[in-house]
Amino acid sequence: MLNTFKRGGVHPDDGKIYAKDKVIETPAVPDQVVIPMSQHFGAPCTPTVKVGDHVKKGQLIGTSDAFLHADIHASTSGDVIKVAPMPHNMMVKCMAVVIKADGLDEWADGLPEEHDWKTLDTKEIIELIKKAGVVGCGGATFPAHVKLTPNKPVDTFIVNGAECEPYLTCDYRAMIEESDKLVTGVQICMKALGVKKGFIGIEDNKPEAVQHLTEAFKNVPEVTVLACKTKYPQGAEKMMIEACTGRQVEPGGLPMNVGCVVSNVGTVIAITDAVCQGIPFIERLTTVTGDCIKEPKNLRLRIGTTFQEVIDYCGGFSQQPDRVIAGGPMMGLAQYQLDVPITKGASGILALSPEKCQVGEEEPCIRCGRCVDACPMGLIPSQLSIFASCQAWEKCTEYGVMNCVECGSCVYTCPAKRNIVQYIRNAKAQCKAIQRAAQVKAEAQAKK
Amino acid sequence: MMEYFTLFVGAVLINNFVLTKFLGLCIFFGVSKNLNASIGMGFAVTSVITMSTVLAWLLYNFVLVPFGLTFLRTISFVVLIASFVQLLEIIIKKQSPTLYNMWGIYLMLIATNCIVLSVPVISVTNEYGFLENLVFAVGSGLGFALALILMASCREKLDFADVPHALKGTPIAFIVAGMLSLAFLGFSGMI
Amino acid sequence: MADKKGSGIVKIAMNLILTCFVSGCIIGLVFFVTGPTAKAKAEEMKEQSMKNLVPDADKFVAVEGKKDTFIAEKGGQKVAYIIPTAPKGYGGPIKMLTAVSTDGSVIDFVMLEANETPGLGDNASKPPFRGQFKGKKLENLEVTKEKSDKKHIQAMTGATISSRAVTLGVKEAVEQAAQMGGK
Amino acid sequence: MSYTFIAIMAVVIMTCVGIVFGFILAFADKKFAMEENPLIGEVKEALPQGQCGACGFAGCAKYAEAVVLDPDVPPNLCVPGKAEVADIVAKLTGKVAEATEPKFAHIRCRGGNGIAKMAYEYKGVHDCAAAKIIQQGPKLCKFGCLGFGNCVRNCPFHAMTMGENGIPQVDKNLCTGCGKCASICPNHVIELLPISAKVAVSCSSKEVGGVARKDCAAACIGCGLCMRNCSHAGGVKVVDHLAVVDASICHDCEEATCFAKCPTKAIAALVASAKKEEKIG
Amino acid sequence: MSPEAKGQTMGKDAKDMQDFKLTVSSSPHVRCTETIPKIMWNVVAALVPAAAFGVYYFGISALVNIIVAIVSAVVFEFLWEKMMHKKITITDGSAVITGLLLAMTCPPTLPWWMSIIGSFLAIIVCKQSMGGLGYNLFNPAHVGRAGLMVSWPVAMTTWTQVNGTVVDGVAGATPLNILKHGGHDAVLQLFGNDPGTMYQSLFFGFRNGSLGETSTVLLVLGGLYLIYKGYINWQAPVVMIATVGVLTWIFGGVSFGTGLFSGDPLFHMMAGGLIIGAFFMITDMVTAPITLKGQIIFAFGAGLITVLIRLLGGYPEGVCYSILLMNALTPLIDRLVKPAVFGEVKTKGAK
Amino acid sequence: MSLWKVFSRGIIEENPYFVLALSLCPGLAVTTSVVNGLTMGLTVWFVITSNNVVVSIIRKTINKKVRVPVYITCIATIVTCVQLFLQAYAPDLYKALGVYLDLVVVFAIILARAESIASKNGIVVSFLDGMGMGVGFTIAMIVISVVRELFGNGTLLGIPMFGPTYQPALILALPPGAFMLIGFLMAGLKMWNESREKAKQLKGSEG
Ligand SMILES: Cc1cc2nc3c(=O)[nH]c(=O)nc-3n(C[C@H](O)[C@H](O)[C@H](O)COP(=O)(O)O)c2cc1C
Ligand SMILES: Cc1cc2nc3c(=O)[nH]c(=O)nc-3n(C[C@H](O)[C@H](O)[C@H](O)COP(=O)(O)O)c2cc1C
Ligand SMILES: Cc1cc2nc3c(=O)[nH]c(=O)nc-3n(C[C@H](O)[C@H](O)[C@H](O)COP(=O)(O)O)c2cc1C
Ligand SMILES: Cc1cc2nc3c(=O)[nH]c(=O)nc-3n(C[C@H](O)[C@H](O)[C@H](O)CO)c2cc1C
Ligand code: SF4
Ligand code: SF4
Ligand code: SF4
Ligand code: SF4
Ligand code: FES
Repeated sequence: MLNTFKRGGVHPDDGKIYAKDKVIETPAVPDQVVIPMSQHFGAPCTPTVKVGDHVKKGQLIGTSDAFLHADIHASTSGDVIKVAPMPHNMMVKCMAVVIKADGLDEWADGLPEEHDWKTLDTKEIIELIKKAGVVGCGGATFPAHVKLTPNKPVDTFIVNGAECEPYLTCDYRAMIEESDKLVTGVQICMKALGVKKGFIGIEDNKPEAVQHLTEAFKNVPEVTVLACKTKYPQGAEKMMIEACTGRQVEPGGLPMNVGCVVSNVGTVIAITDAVCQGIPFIERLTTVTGDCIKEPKNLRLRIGTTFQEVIDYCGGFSQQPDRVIAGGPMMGLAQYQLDVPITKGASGILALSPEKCQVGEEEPCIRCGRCVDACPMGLIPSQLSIFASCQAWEKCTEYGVMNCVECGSCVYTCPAKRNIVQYIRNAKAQCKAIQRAAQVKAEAQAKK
Repeated sequence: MMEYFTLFVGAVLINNFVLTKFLGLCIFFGVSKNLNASIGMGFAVTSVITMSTVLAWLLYNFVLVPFGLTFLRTISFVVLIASFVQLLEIIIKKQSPTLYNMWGIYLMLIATNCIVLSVPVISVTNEYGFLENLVFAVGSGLGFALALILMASCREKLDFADVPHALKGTPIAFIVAGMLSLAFLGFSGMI
Repeated sequence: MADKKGSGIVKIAMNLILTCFVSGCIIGLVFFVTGPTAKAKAEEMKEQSMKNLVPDADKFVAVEGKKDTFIAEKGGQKVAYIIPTAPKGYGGPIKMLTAVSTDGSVIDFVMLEANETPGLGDNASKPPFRGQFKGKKLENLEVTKEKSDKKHIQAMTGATISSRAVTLGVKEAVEQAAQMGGK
Repeated sequence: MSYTFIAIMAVVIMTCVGIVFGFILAFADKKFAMEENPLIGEVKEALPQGQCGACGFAGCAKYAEAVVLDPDVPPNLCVPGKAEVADIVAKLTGKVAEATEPKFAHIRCRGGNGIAKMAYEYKGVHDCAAAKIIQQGPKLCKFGCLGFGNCVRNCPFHAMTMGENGIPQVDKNLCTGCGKCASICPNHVIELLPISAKVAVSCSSKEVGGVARKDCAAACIGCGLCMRNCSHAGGVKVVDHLAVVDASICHDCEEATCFAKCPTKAIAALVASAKKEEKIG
Repeated sequence: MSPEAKGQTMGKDAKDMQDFKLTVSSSPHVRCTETIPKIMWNVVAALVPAAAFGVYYFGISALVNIIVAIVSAVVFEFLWEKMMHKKITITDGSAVITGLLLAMTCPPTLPWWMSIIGSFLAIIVCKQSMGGLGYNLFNPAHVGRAGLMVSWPVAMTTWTQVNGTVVDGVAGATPLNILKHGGHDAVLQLFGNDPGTMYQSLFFGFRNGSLGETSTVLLVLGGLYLIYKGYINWQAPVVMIATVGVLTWIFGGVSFGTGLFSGDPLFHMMAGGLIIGAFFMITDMVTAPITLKGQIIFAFGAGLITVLIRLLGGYPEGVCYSILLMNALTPLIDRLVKPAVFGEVKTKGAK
Repeated sequence: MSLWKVFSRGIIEENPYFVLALSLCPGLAVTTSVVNGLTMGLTVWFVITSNNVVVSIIRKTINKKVRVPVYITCIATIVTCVQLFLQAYAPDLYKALGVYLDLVVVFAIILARAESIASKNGIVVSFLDGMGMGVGFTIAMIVISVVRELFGNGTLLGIPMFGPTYQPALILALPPGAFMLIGFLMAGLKMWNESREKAKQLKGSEG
């Protein structure tokens, strides 16, 4: 049997044909970039530049004192023309630095600077990654330097090459086209973590990638390239860990609790760039696809390029889309404005026609249990959605709402077309608020 | 032996006190809003019925019958049970707060409830012997507990259902009880 | 201190004692007034129900050692036995009284206490079914569903169990009567 | 046994029963007497002792205990006791709000259908909080009422209805000022106003004027005309591009003038409700 | 971005873009093609062969009953939803299933007005009073049937006279009825004392009984179709039928004095409403537990109670009541039987 | 509250059966025929009224520690007297009501009214309250029993109403139908009470 997670999962139409075989392209630098100060999990950065400043490519333009943050760098050279709240693909509006490109695309002083990663020690590697502002490309945008300094013993590093989201293909292309960097990156990460075992988990609907990487890692025996069963959400990190190692992360736990660290393909490549050449995280791979995009492509994009420009580069819309999504169709966020910028976490731009994304009208749950069968986390999504719609927050907690990874498998499979994930996200927010309120109350009481 | 078994099963399932004899409905509808409460209540009812039925049986057969005072049945039973339960409650409250919280709190609710009075009354009218009386009492109590727990779990689920406004609360509980008793009819004729 | 506590107890207890005393008085009084009437009424009802069973008897003599069993007499002549049985029906035991004439044929029966379904098994106490029993002998007391079979007892539609039970009760009574007659 | 004998026995037995149980109970009561919060006893007194469990507690005693000890248990749960009992319990437990000026809920948004522009077509759960999670709600204005009626559904007194324009409306006669709606609104669109309030701002947008106006025809654009037209200095201020009424100053205002010049009518005079007037007087 | 690239695209500047409104909904943005009506109508389709056989076998009155039950169920649903200002859902097929199943579990000769009252009990009293599709605690069709059974037991146990077929002349009783009152030999006698004929008749449906319950083979085929489509689990029907088989094999002969392990499991498995109950009624997702484990417990309990009623109870058949009783237990099962949360068991074991 | 209100609230607004939902058992157990239902209603009526009066007389002399047992004794005395009278003068009815006659003693509504009204009010109020509750209870019994006897048995007061071809819906005579019927009756009264309330409010706010 193929490696996979045991419970749940669904098989949505993968839609990868649109961009699967499109070689990565790099469009010209845009006239202007909008760089939001919040592109990572953690505290937002504060701009270190002001209107009128001239900045160069790779120059630090935002940072924070908080432990959990990732520095932000200019993605091209030019003049800062605005520091103000601007549209953002994840949070409607966010403080951003707008740079009018001067077209020279000059590197900041001393960049790029070559290093031989083999001579660096762990601390130096981490410092380089931190300086480059690398965050996870898999979606959660967790600062990579934090992830690579776990405070529990770990023994396994896993590269998540599942790319289980339908339509998206940038990880796939990266695995084929940038396998050298991947090989280096994996070794860097393993060195930084001090682990001896590595896995690369790839869904078996990408046989070329499996083949290619098996070849590439021939000389790195401690790394195993694993073909996993094609089943959404194979790429969710808990599922990936189970598929690779058979270990299960307990509810509320982190991968390091079972001795693992999981990183996305793109992250590893970015780490290679950061460590070997000192290049900050200023561009990323993004898939632009969907049945409404004239020419679907895999692109290497500067952070701050707007969706509109990217779509235009791909020939614009072939038909009027019903939805434009940042990310994949299962977990991505639908956009209503196209002047939002590409951020560090933007793995895809998806334009779908009404036929492809019929969500249907929500009806009462008929308790068919399909969602229960589909949930990889062993929850009862139908009950959660009902409790949440009745605002029974304690019940939600009792039924483990916090364990939901919002993968959307339940919603995908529900014949009643219930927006379970939306209910759950609301419930999570409310439960957290209640918890916080209780905490505050307890603290106040303790003070008394 | 068999007849005791028959009597027991009959009291639990076939002639279930709530669903076919309509006794103890006030608590049945009052307490079935919450599953945990209903479990405590079921336990409390069973034990109180058992104890008070035994006491009432003794009182009836050793005091009332010899003096031809069977017409004092009702009043003496009710005073006996009310006092006994109150005594029990007072003692438990003092002696064991945990036990009190588990089922003591339900005691006063049932002290003057018709199921607790009717079991002894039915038992003496049917002229049960001591052991029969005991089996009957335990069976009736368990039957009540069963119906109560089923009902509570159903109602907890209905809390999240789109029940029409007018039917919310006790009315829909009655309808559910009707369906429960319809289902329990399946056991009829078994004995 | 102790004294005070004691008096508190007595005081509280007195409340209940007095109430019980008064209530005992009232009930005693009411019983004294109604008791005889109730007894007479009960006797009368029993007499009446037996009279209904055996209309031409004028006296009912209880049989020693057998509860609720009577011998109906007419002018000192034994005419019938009245025998209680309790066959198992659809909803539990059916308590019934059967009148059996001295020649062993059924006169009539009544259901005293039964838990049969109203409108179904309960109909056993009503004419179309009950009427069939008159004059039937031991060998005829079998239930049949054959419409043409007039010799035996026709089952009530939808209540075969009750029909069987009642018939069985009557049959037992006839058997007992035969024993007593033989005595 | 004669009837006389039986009747006398009835008296004797009943008296015996009385003696036995009277003493047992009285004794047990003394012996096992428990310290009890006297207030609980008083509340228990006030309850009907139906032991019906309709309050959701296991009997009157339990409810009395809960209502005294737990500040979150309301005094009006006893169904058979109805309002009278609720009043008594409320008084005993001090759970009535002190006699402050009654308040009512005011909706600080007029961006109903066709007035506030929509950013996108929303498909999903009809719940304000849930709709806010994705892209802050379907209106271009991210401050106003989302219009899915969480407040309406949660008003315990059925004082709210969803207006045809997609903005909830408050029936001032029914509103008790409990504030449940205000606490549930994810955009904090609802504020509680004292019923003597004379003017109110019906907008929550902190967007700068131009944007606010583009997003919604009824928005407060923060122009400050109200501020300048206020007859009592400082009755209205513009904070974050939004007019804010200072109730403490407005309280004494007889003839409100501030709202007259508002170009979008975002600030307006309130019509006092007849019933509420009575309550104060 | 290069100017010439811009020129070629449609919707070249941002202003144009905002001309059309995009849709925003919560993730995921793609959904499977399954819908409630699709599931329901497939169930109807799976039931049609057995119902059609009923019409062929029992004649026109069966057809009338089916039509009356379905139409009245749909009309009641429509009227209630209209009255309550709810969304009209009569096209989703659930009321059709209820009506159809009600008719299929009643005698073919049932007076038509009783079918209407049965539909009323099913749709209004059972289903809509608890909130409509998805909220009812009890199987509506069975509530309708059980209600009719207590109301008019005579009509509900009056079986047809079928002429010109194998069971000619044994009108007025179903095999289970005969078993209850006459013992196993009487049943065999019915089929000419040939067990082969008996099993054959039971298998193909040439026997007396409720309108749609007789044809084992067609019902099983319908059930297999639903299993194939993934609408029902195979475990539940199998467990229920197996439970009945095993228990009747062990205890079925006791009351005829032949001792343990002398029952006729094949007969019990094919007689009565077991097959239709196992494939179409305990699988009603609304009234059964939501987890597979729960469904298996449900099926086992239903089988157990069925046997209890068949062997000991006042009724010859117990499927209807056993399912209703298990429906009552469903909320409890759902509370107690939950799937293992990811990671929970493993860590417990490890630590 | 006016005395009329004291009396009349028991009939609809605070109907002890349908609204307060107290003493539910008799409404199902003895309502298979109108005669039985009516007798039970009248019995309760009598007991609740006389007990209210008795309690309001003795309320000042009772120590509150033994209040409940004393009240119960009062009720039980009255009920026993009723039993004795029925036994003597209407033995058929006595038999028909069976164990439920004993149970009148523990009907929550009687104790509840004794505690909440009679132990705090004078004779007149207690009496009127008892009367009102009694009427409300009796009406509830009658309504339920009329429906059940009429449709469940085809008769009213024992007289056939629909002719011999009528096939009674036994479900109404049996427990399931009784439960469901009362459920719907309760819902109906709830709807009615609410619409009346609303109408009152509307009037109030207009005036
Ligand atoms: C509050 C929080 C703290 C975390 N702390 C760590 C950490 O200390 N070490 C680590 O390796 N990852 C840490 N993570 C990252 C998670 O392991 C995971 O990579 C991240 O949540 C993204 O996962 P996803 O894309 O599957 O959602 C943390 C995540 C969260 C939410
Ligand atoms: C439902 C779900 C699906 C995911 N699918 C993928 C995926 O296909 N590929 C991927 O790299 N990360 C995926 N992730 C994110 C991973 O859980 C994890 O955050 C990521 O691999 C960590 O690497 P990063 O920190 O480098 O992003 C998914 C997360 C979830 C919750
Ligand atoms: C609610 C209900 C009550 C019943 N009551 C009785 C009854 O009192 N007596 C009886 O013999 N059968 C009763 N039955 C019917 C039996 O279950 C069984 O079907 C019947 O006795 C078979 O009789 P038949 O052979 O005449 O059809 C009742 C059925 C139901 C549904
Ligand atoms: C597999 C399956 C089985 C069903 N079985 C029944 C049934 O036994 N009785 C019924 O009334 N409806 C049945 N339905 C229809 C529907 O679920 C039913 O009307 C709901 O119980 C009403 O809320 C079934 C539906 C499906 C998909
Ligand atoms: S979104 Fe949450 S509940 Fe739904 S399947 Fe995924 S983990 Fe389970
Ligand atoms: S898949 Fe949908 S309809 Fe089925 S149980 Fe889950 S929420 Fe309910
Ligand atoms: S006021 Fe608030 S809660 Fe009410 S509808 Fe508007 S957004 Fe929702
Ligand atoms: S929730 Fe409270 S404050 Fe809001 S409208 Fe209702 S009664 Fe008024
Ligand atoms: S429990 Fe209240 S009357 Fe029976």
